[in-house]
Amino acid sequence: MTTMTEVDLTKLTDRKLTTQKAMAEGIAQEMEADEKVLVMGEDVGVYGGIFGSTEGLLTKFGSERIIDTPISETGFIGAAIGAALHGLRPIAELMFVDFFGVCFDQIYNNMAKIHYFSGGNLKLPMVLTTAVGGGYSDAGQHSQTLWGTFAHLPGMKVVAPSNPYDAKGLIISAIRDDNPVVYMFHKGVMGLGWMTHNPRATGPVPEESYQVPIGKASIAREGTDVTVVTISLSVHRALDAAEQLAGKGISAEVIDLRSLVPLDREAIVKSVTKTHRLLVVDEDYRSFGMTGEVITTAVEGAFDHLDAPPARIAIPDVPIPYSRPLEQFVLPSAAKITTAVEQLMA
Amino acid sequence: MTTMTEVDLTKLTDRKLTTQKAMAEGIAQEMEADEKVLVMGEDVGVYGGIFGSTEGLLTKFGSERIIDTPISETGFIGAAIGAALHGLRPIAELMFVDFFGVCFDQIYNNMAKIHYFSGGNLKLPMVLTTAVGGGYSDAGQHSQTLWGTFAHLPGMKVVAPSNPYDAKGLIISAIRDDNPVVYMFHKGVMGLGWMTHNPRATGPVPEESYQVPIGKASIAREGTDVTVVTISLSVHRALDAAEQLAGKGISAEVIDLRSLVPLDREAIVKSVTKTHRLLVVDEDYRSFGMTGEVITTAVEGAFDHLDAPPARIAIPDVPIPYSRPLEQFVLPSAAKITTAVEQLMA
Amino acid sequence: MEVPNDHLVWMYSTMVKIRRFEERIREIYFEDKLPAFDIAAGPIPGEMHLAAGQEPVAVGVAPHLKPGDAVTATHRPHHIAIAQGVDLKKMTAEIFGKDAGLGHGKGGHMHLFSSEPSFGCSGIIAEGMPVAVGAALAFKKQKMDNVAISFFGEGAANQGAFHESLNLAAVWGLPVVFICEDNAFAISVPKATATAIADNSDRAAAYGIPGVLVPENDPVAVYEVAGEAIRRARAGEGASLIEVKTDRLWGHFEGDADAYRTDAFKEGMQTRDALTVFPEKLIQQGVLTAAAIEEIKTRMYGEVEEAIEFARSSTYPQPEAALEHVFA
Amino acid sequence: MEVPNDHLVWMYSTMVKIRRFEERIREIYFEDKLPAFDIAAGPIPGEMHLAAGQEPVAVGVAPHLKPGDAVTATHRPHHIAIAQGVDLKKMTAEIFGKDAGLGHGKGGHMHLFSSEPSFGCSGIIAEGMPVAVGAALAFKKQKMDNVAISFFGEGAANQGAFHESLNLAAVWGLPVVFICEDNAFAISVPKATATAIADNSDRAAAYGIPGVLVPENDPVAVYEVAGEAIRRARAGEGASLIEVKTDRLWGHFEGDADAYRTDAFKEGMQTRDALTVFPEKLIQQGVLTAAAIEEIKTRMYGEVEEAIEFARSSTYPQPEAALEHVFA
Ligand SMILES: Cc1ncc(C[n+]2csc(CCOP(=O)(O)OP(=O)(O)O)c2C)c(N)n1
Ligand SMILES: Cc1ncc(C[n+]2csc(CCOP(=O)(O)OP(=O)(O)O)c2C)c(N)n1
Ligand SMILES: [Mg+2]
Ligand SMILES: [Mg+2]
Repeated sequence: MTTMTEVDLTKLTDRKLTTQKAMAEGIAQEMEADEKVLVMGEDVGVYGGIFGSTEGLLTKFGSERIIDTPISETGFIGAAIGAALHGLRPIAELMFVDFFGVCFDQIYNNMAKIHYFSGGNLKLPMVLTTAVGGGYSDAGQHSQTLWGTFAHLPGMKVVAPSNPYDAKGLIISAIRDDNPVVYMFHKGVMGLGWMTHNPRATGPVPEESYQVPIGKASIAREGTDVTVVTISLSVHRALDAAEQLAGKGISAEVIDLRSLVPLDREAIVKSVTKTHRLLVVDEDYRSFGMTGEVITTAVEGAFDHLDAPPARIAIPDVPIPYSRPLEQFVLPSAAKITTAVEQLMA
Repeated sequence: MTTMTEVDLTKLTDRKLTTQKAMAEGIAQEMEADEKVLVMGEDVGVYGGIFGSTEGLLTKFGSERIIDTPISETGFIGAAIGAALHGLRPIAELMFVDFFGVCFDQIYNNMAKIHYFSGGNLKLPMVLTTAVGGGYSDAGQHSQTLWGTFAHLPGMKVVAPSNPYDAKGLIISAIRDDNPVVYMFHKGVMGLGWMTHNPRATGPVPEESYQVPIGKASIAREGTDVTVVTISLSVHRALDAAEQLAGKGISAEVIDLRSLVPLDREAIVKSVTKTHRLLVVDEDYRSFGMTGEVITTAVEGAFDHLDAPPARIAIPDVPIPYSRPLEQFVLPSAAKITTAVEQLMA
Repeated sequence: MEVPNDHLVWMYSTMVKIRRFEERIREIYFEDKLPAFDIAAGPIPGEMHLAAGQEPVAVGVAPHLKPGDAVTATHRPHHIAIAQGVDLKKMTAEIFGKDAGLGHGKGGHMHLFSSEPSFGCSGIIAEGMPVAVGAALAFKKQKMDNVAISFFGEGAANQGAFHESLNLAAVWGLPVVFICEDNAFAISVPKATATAIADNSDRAAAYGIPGVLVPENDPVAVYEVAGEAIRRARAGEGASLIEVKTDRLWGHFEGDADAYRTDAFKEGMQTRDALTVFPEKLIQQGVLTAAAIEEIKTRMYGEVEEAIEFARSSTYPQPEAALEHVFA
Repeated sequence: MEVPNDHLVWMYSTMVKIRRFEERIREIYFEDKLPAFDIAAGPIPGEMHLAAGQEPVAVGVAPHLKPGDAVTATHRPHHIAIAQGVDLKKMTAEIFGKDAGLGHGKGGHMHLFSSEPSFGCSGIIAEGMPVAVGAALAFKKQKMDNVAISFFGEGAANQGAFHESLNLAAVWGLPVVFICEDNAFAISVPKATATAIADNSDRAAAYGIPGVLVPENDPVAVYEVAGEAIRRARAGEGASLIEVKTDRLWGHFEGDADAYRTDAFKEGMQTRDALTVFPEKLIQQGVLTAAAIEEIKTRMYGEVEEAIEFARSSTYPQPEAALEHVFA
């Protein structure tokens, strides 16, 4: 487990980027370093990715390596698998994770299993990038995170950065990994000009290439009274809550999982052992997902240290509604986290 | 929560059927009662369903109502949705749940959400039947249960019977339900002549039509020392283990969830409150699935009653391997349950 | 096929209504979003896919529909819904996220569902195609003479669901008509780089059903071709595929800089805009006068304004209503 | 296309090897499963899809392949793998679930993966089609003159992945050849009730690529058509689609009562069995003598027996090995 503090010290930089630019920069640097890397997906070319994940890449690398595809996710993600088996290191972009249902067979049954079926003989160095998350009224087929669904099925690593530094370091690690990695970027952490302004979406990013390890959580904020485990945009919500809580004399430790597969169980157990209290915050559906897994991990590893039953905040098992008051009602928020922590401390 | 004891008393019958015949009988009775019910799927006609779920139905109801489809799961499951919106009550069979990846969009994004998107105005009375489970060396694309994946996503009920009585009662309830219901039948509970003989796959089934409530667990065996929560074929494994444990002086209560959505949380909490110990057994992948959800439910509802950290047995986050010793190593078994319970009691 | 005058007038009037609706939604969409555009803000948040330019497809089909017929549309649904006669007030209220909306605010602009007339749309490419096949199956099984219409974009014609739907409809002989709105672009991706052949109507041969190209964005041309396909379907003669070359006048969604289409291309669309060309023809043919056109505009604008007024003045759903309607 | 004699002899020999392999697997499959058939028992458990009857497709294609070419096959993969020269011992050991198998026993008969030659198969209908497209993409990007071959059944041609794969291959001009093995049935479902047109080769027109029908189950006919398609692909002229009318002699999987096919149909297949017809032709043409045929059989049977012996005498993987190879 690396702490942000360590990172900030070792990688001190004045250079600030949005998460979106950091991600695109990571891809560009890997494409420069390795001509086997290429990107395929809908609107990754002249459009630069609907959420900017491939901004500027077409100009830099041309249409031979930045390939706009038809709306054929089964076709082009399956093609990425074939290309990965035959010498390339493709990045395939699924525009919104919500679309996984039209192509999941290629992802979970093929991409994730070929290495295993081959008894380790074949390798699949590919990255599946995909946008996740809601909060801007894009309704039930464009607002899901679904990382619990991906993390449940073996054979693919699953990462989701919460900030520009991790976004660049994780995409580089994902591209260099010899395994399939699903890289989920929340639209709300990207720092896009056309989304609600999010100051945490801009931050220091070293110009040189670097990696953030897959499978390692980070301590986004240290604390002693309660552990808040979360990922992606909800790290921001948790940090906002932790600030509010600090004002009330409660010291919350915020763990940014960064990866769901592999899951850094040690980091969870260690923090809970210290704080004795756990809140899990997730923007995925509540049941049969991340919250249950993290709580179970804490119970398995720190049962005797828990002073109260762990609590959770997640989408309450309803599709994401469109209308603003409805959507805000089901999403995690700093206010909800603050309240839940206060209840945990009571 | 209904107990099997109650059921046996009220529905006393000498008539024994396999689970497969009980399921097919339930469909047949509903088709006789309601001409709007029809079945579509691959090999549901002259073949009678690869696992016999529609045995005899073609002869009884003809090819107008028992419809063999092309290998177009997106097409025919989507068509079932359209048909359900326009006056029919279709049953669509996905031959193996493992194939869900080619058609999941229609299932989780469309079937499961139309009622919600329409603000309750449109109803989708349809059933998706599908075979699950391994244990006979059918390898990694034909042996999964995946119920955790379905249960994680809101808008569809999810049931999985463990015995003939429930199989008939649940399929009838599913067909009569005005919501989409995913009905998952484990190949190992069907009592098929060409699978390893399973005495628990044959049992009393009343001839008349009856319902088993969706969302209610049953106590498959009462006990006082430890609660084993599970579903489908693993209920058999747990019952076998409970017998062995009884010989060692340990009284295990076995809860057959029967439904994952809605999940009978009350039944879990009630039993754990009584026994103070919990083991969850699942034939789905371990992480981000059923075991975490059930353990979290117990922790949320019975934290102060737990004398030991809850334990779990599930597929250890690997694809299901083909070779017998490998597959047996990853599957739950009575022996593993016995050992885990003994550890829990220590 | 002779087009009766009342149909011509209805088509034009409905085109006016659709265009006005899209223009007004566009204006309102930007309310409270500027100066720094924020997609989450304003009376209409989220993505907004408007169909200005594609009116001819919608109005050319609708006159052939009758009660009970089913329509499935796409992420760009307004023109189709309006032409089919979906309650404009409730539809607008849904787009505004209001409780009086078709889905009590749960669905939004990509998830408009109505039972009478039977209309549905979705945010996933080609998702509605199999659903239309299923509606047609239900009609056939219940011996009704209704038809199902599936609208989809030319980009959707490369999605697996297209293939499965057409094959199913053909092999089961179902009363369904597939109508491809070819606006030459799927977001920024031109058809030529995405689709291996020029005309999707030629793909009908892969299913042994009629495939007809409507080469111009003209309501009468659509009317004629759709009329024949719907007649066939109703008569039990099976499915058809139609491709209409049409124009998306604006960006893919509102806020799209639309930098991937050349100025020449955009000007071409303006020149041939059916909202200008069609009424001129109708005047020439003596079907309408300039005065009648003004009267139509006034009436249609009024209807649109009324719907918007209804939506604006409606209340938002209670937040906790988010928990309702997961199950019936 | 002239077929050189050594290719004729190779094709016949390989057909003999395949048939013998399938027959022996079939025998062994039933070991320890009877009298009450138990799919989980015996030296080869699980589902078993054998390709007896479909040898001509496999052997007609393989002579045109060269090192580095990629092949993807289906749930019925043995004939293709053997013809391509996948290590027979390792393949057999995999089918027996042994540690010496291609996948150390993890994959089994539906998941045979080899890197040299590059072969893969899968248990999901049409799953290998996009993968072949991707292999071809990699060849093109890396300026290699290799080709990818995707085999699939006529049932798979109604799966969305078929459509997406062909369109992608065509629009990107990739060196891939799609070969449909039309054995007229998808398990119990006859092609006629599942596929809207008679010949899938006609579907090539939907992608603007050549589509060729091989109307008889004859290795030479396949050889000629496949040769031309592979030549085109290698020369950078793009993708092709071929459909071969072939025969699945046995049930869909072992244990299948095969009650859905008439006796007449089954007898017809026996009569035209290429394993009988083809050697007769070769004798007539003076390519082979009866003695040579006997020699071939002895040799091929020997190879098969050796592979089976290897598999039988190999050890099972350690149970805990199940936990390895999830990640590299
Ligand atoms: C399965 C899926 N893939 C991708 C998208 C993202 N997407 C939304 S609209 C669109 C373009 C659709 O093009 P077309 O079908 O031609 O319709 P048009 O927008 O031109 O009306 C894309 C790629 C989606 N919604 N669903
Ligand atoms: C997506 C998917 N749907 C269904 C199946 C079940 N299934 C296995 S083989 C088969 C029939 C395949 O027919 P065809 O493609 O003609 O190949 P054949 O068996 O005749 O060689 C079916 C339906 C599957 N494996 N994958
Ligand atoms: Mg378009
Ligand atoms: Mg076949």
